[in-house]
Amino acid sequence: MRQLTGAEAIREALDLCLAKDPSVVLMGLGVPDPKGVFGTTLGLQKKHGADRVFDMPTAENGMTGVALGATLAGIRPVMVHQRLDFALLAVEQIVNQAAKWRYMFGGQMGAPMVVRLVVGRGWGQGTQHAQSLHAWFAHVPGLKVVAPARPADAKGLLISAIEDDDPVVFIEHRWMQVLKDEVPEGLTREPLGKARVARAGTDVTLVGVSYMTVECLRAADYLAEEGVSAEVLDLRSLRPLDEDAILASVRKTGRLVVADTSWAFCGVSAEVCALVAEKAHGALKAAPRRLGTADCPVPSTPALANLAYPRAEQIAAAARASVGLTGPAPRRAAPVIPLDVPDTSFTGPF
Amino acid sequence: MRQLTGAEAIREALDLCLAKDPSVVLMGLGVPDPKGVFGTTLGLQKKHGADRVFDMPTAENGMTGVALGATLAGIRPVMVHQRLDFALLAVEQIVNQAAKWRYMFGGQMGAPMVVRLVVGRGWGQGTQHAQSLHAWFAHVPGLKVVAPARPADAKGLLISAIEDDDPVVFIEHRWMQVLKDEVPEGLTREPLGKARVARAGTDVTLVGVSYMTVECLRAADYLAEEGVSAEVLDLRSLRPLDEDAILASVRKTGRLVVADTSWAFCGVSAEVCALVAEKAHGALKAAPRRLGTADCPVPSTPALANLAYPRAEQIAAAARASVGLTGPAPRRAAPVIPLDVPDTSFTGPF
Amino acid sequence: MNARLGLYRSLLRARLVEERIAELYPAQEMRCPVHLSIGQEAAAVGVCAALRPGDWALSGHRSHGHYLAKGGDLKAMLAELYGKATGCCGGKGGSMHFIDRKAGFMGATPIVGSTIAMAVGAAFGSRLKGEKRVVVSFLGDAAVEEGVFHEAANFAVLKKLPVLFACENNLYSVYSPLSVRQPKGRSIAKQAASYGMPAWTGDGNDAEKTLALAKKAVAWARTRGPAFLELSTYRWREHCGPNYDNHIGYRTEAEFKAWKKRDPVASFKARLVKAKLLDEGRDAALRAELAAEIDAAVAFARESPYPEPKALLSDVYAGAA
Amino acid sequence: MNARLGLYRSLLRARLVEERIAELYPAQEMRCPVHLSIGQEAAAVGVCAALRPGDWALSGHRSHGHYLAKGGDLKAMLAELYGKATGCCGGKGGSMHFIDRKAGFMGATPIVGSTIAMAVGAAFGSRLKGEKRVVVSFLGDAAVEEGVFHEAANFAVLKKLPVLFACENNLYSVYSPLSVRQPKGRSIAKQAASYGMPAWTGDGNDAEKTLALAKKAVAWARTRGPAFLELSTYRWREHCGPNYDNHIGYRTEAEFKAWKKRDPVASFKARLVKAKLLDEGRDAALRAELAAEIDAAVAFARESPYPEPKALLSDVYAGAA
Ligand SMILES: Cc1ncc(C[n+]2csc(CCOP(=O)(O)OP(=O)(O)O)c2C)c(N)n1
Ligand SMILES: Cc1ncc(C[n+]2csc(CCOP(=O)(O)OP(=O)(O)O)c2C)c(N)n1
Ligand SMILES: [Mg+2]
Ligand SMILES: [Mg+2]
Repeated sequence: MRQLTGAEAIREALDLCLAKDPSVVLMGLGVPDPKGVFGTTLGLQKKHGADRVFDMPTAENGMTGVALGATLAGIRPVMVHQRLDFALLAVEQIVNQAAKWRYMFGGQMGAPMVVRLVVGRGWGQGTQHAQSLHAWFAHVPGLKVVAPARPADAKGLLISAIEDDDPVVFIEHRWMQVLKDEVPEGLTREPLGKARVARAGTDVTLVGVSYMTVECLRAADYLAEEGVSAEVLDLRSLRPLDEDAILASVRKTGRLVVADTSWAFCGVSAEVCALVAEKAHGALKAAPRRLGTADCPVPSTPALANLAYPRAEQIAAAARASVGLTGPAPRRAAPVIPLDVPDTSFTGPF
Repeated sequence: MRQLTGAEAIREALDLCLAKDPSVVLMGLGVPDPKGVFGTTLGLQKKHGADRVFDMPTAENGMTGVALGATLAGIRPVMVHQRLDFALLAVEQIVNQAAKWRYMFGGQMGAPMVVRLVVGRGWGQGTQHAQSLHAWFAHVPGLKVVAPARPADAKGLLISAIEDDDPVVFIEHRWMQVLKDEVPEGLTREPLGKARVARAGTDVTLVGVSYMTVECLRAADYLAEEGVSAEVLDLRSLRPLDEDAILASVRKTGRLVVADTSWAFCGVSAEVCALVAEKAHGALKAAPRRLGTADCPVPSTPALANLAYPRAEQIAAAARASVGLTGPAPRRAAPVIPLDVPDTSFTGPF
Repeated sequence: MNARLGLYRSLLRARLVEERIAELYPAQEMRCPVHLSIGQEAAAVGVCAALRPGDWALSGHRSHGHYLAKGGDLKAMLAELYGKATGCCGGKGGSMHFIDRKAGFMGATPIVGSTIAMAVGAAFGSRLKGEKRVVVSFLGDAAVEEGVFHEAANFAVLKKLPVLFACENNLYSVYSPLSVRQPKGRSIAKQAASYGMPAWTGDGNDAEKTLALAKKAVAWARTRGPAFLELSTYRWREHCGPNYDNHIGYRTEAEFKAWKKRDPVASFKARLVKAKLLDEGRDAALRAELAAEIDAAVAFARESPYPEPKALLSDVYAGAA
Repeated sequence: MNARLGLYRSLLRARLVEERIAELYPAQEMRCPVHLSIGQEAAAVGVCAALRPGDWALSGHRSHGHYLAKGGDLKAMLAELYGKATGCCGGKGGSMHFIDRKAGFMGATPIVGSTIAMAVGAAFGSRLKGEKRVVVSFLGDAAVEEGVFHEAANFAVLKKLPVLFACENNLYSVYSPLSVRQPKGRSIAKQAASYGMPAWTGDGNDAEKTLALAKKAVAWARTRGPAFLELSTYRWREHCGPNYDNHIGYRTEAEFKAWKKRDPVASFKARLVKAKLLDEGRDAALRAELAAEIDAAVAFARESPYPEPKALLSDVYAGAA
């Protein structure tokens, strides 16, 4: 199958949805600019017209209200923010209004809109350009939240999100955008609310949120070297959460490690552990373990930022402890690329 | 000891802090008006002057930035929002800015400010006046979050919050404001970060968040009638969380029920369960149970809103199941007051 | 019916409905906050009378008058206040979340200023869909202080959208006078004009004058882009709830009385009587007719069933139970 | 030093520092985004020259010029870009979070518009503390679109606070021209004036003219309340990063060239030469002196240690490790 980057996959999803449904519009700061939101919107204004694909004033809150208001007329807006952090200005509209739009009017209305939130990481982004507050949105009934970890899911979930009749928060990790992987052609959909077994295994369940799935897969490789069979579950959807998939996996493996792109405290990894404790009491042979970003803002300097993110090594270490491997981990060659970029082609500044 | 309502206790805390430290200022919509933010600010402008106790434009976001900016000059602002929901407009300033103000400048700065967020409940408040998003703030390093359940703690925690050098989100439940209870005189402090054993017990731990502690205490009474000894732990502080207190209690009782004023999903109750699973694996003799508001926005009509909140009956039922009581619960007289008010003196409209 | 009489009927109806609400509220059967627009009816009625059927309106916490003037269903309104399944939101909204899609009243929500942006978006979306529709955003004097007004107004002017911002300046936000919120002497309309749209000020207690202005503004909005109306008016009763509250100290009885003299209903009635379009007899008949309608709506609301418990978890997502 | 020469030195220094950053950036040792103000130095320098030592400034993402003009420490600045423990934020901030408390540069953070409110708050707090201080808020042409500008400006005018809003209008927000963000022909300064404060427009590429305007505005702010300056200028290089980007299509090479002709450094130099205050020799000497200072700062930054791992979890709360 042909390979696309995450950004290309997203662009394709947008292009197909814009082509299919004239009600779909795409808006956000920089959408039609030469960089095209990390390449995800390139050429779309030219193809679908400036009425439907457009830039906007720097006014995240008001413009989110504009997007929601447009749904009253049957428009299905896709809004993008180049950093999740900027959308904190818009949570009033997203959480008070859009999330409740159907409920508070007794089901007569609906808010079919997608809010794409790009999560930054690396290259010294710093405290206000690297937050991943998906747990906030997942906390809120009325919203759906997805967080793809690979290009095919980015495409399939985005199409499903755009076609969905409820507001969907689409968590788009900056490092997922640069991953290259197989992506099917055409209007392919991935269901909202379903996790994906990214790798089957029997000894320990590694649950990945967003980009952390990539690290979980690397950790599974490390663990395999030691004969530990790790199952990697890519959550993909954070609300609704695929409880069945999580419970089935931990009932099989009896061990759980959850890796998140945000803080563990009151985060999605807490929810996963709580769910397992509540609904699969006794299934775990060892304590579950959570790995999130360090309990501090993400600092700019690579000397510290590199320490803030859980990496495959730590995930593997948690899994080793969980299965009772107590000896030292096998020594591995130091990583060849700097830790603050997803790969060597990434040279900043964003 | 004399008795005060929660609102009176808060007013006293504010009054004492304003008197003690000329850097403290109190701001918010309606602060000097005749209702005085549910009575919590009555008379304070007259006593401490219009420079330090003042109303503001309807501009939650900008005014939070103003409060943060005032800290640069050594001011210690206390800001109040009559509903937490209104402060969603201000999360950019609270979470991107204030929470990181110390960290991002390498420790040179600090944001000694308190944001009081009143959580609404009852009398048909509806979807946009009854949210309790404390889990959001608790998720964020750099913030402290407290949620008192009784007047004495409201006073002691507020004084500690005002004296603290970091931004503190003070979750002020509307129904706590009308509780009447013993409150010590003078500048009494309760430590940020410490839970409180509201009732000692041996068979099951009931963890209460904010007003839910009141319901837990009622549930403990019910359970006592059946010979079940419930320990009620009032979390009081959500960040930092008093892990030791939680772990000590569940290690003793082996059973855990957590009741929260917000949604369970990705909420504080998830964190408590995850913590116990991680750090006290095997200590629980039964699955932990979470009770939060129903997984929907809080509707206006009492016919539905009454079903949205966990009450003592459900908490007791969860605890009964947890200790293995399988028979029907003893019949209890129907409550004499309507369920959408804290007591009969409360007649709306807010 | 004569158009002027129609306007009067609309005014009187809003008044009588809300007076009935105020009368019934102490029975504690309407268990939700109510923000009455008594005293401000002419603004709502005058603006809505300038609209075409396909036009839309959105509002905020104080939306009773707007809902009624736009043609919202009275029974569904009262049932909503009583929290009933037959309410305009099935009981889920209460007083602060009115809607009547058929009437083009496309929603009210009580976060100050938020629906301003939605109104602008609705106009934007309507234009994209090729619909010639004006959307009215009803807002208060406090709402213009919110950043969302600034952001929405900028976009509306940028895109020349068919929006009418109808601002009822009643001098207060809850109990806070303008003086603690906006600089002395600064005109809301003038500041709105600085965004690049025409802005008019008018007497929001005079339905006919408001209608005349609104006609101009709506015509502008329909063809040229956004317009702004600042309508001065006054809320008679407490910010939220059924009572008078001039004694509590945030405003004077004298101020209230001065405004009460300019009662939008009574003064219009006097004008119609003078114009021989109305007399006491016809007025009494009209009141009786409206009272009967209100009686029926109240009875409907009170007799309607509460929503079933299962409704608690419905309408969270499309298609779900 | 002659005041005019001092101004020139300040301009030139900002230019040379940033050119050095642009030169060194491709080595990938400064691993953080950089928003260079090359081309816009005169605005920063002119405004800061009008301030007293006790005055403060805050800024946003593009703060290098403001930081330097306000007297921020050069070594600490470069060390911050290199992510070092000796940086002005101990490496935790990077280019988008500069601060130098001693110099009165009280912080820059990169959420567009957010520090506007803080600047207003700092002025408010300073007055409460009895300090006679003017606070400058540096902002861009996009920042005025944010609701926070509206809210902060209203409060500043309401309370007559000593704030100067210094808006550098460089025509773009990232790659988005004003035309997609603000209505055609609407003046930022005029709209700002509608809040009730004096607003001036000026040539932001001319340090002396800017200084003259800023003096007026600062004097007003110190005694009468907020003031607004709209300074037209132009960013030479890409929005973020060290390169030129006129080829990518959001603006024309011709536009860039026209602005480059109005180089704030070269044109001021020419003026000083004409006034016989400067000649090539003295200019070269000045450049050499500045280059040496920059060499030393770069060396300092490169040789400084990274923060210790334990710094990751320090500074989250007061008093904690
Ligand atoms: C964002 C937000 N802040 C505060 C409130 C509380 N509040 C409810 S109504 C109101 C007054 C608004 O005043 P105005 O816009 O003038 O309308 P009026 O009540 O006078 O009709 C306020 C502040 C709110 N609902 N939303
Ligand atoms: C709230 C917010 N939205 C978007 C961004 C992304 N962003 C960074 S700089 C910038 C441009 C701002 O333009 P302007 O204020 O004119 O300043 P300039 O870059 O031209 O100096 C934008 C949109 C941001 N940092 N914050
Ligand atoms: Mg008002
Ligand atoms: Mg600009």
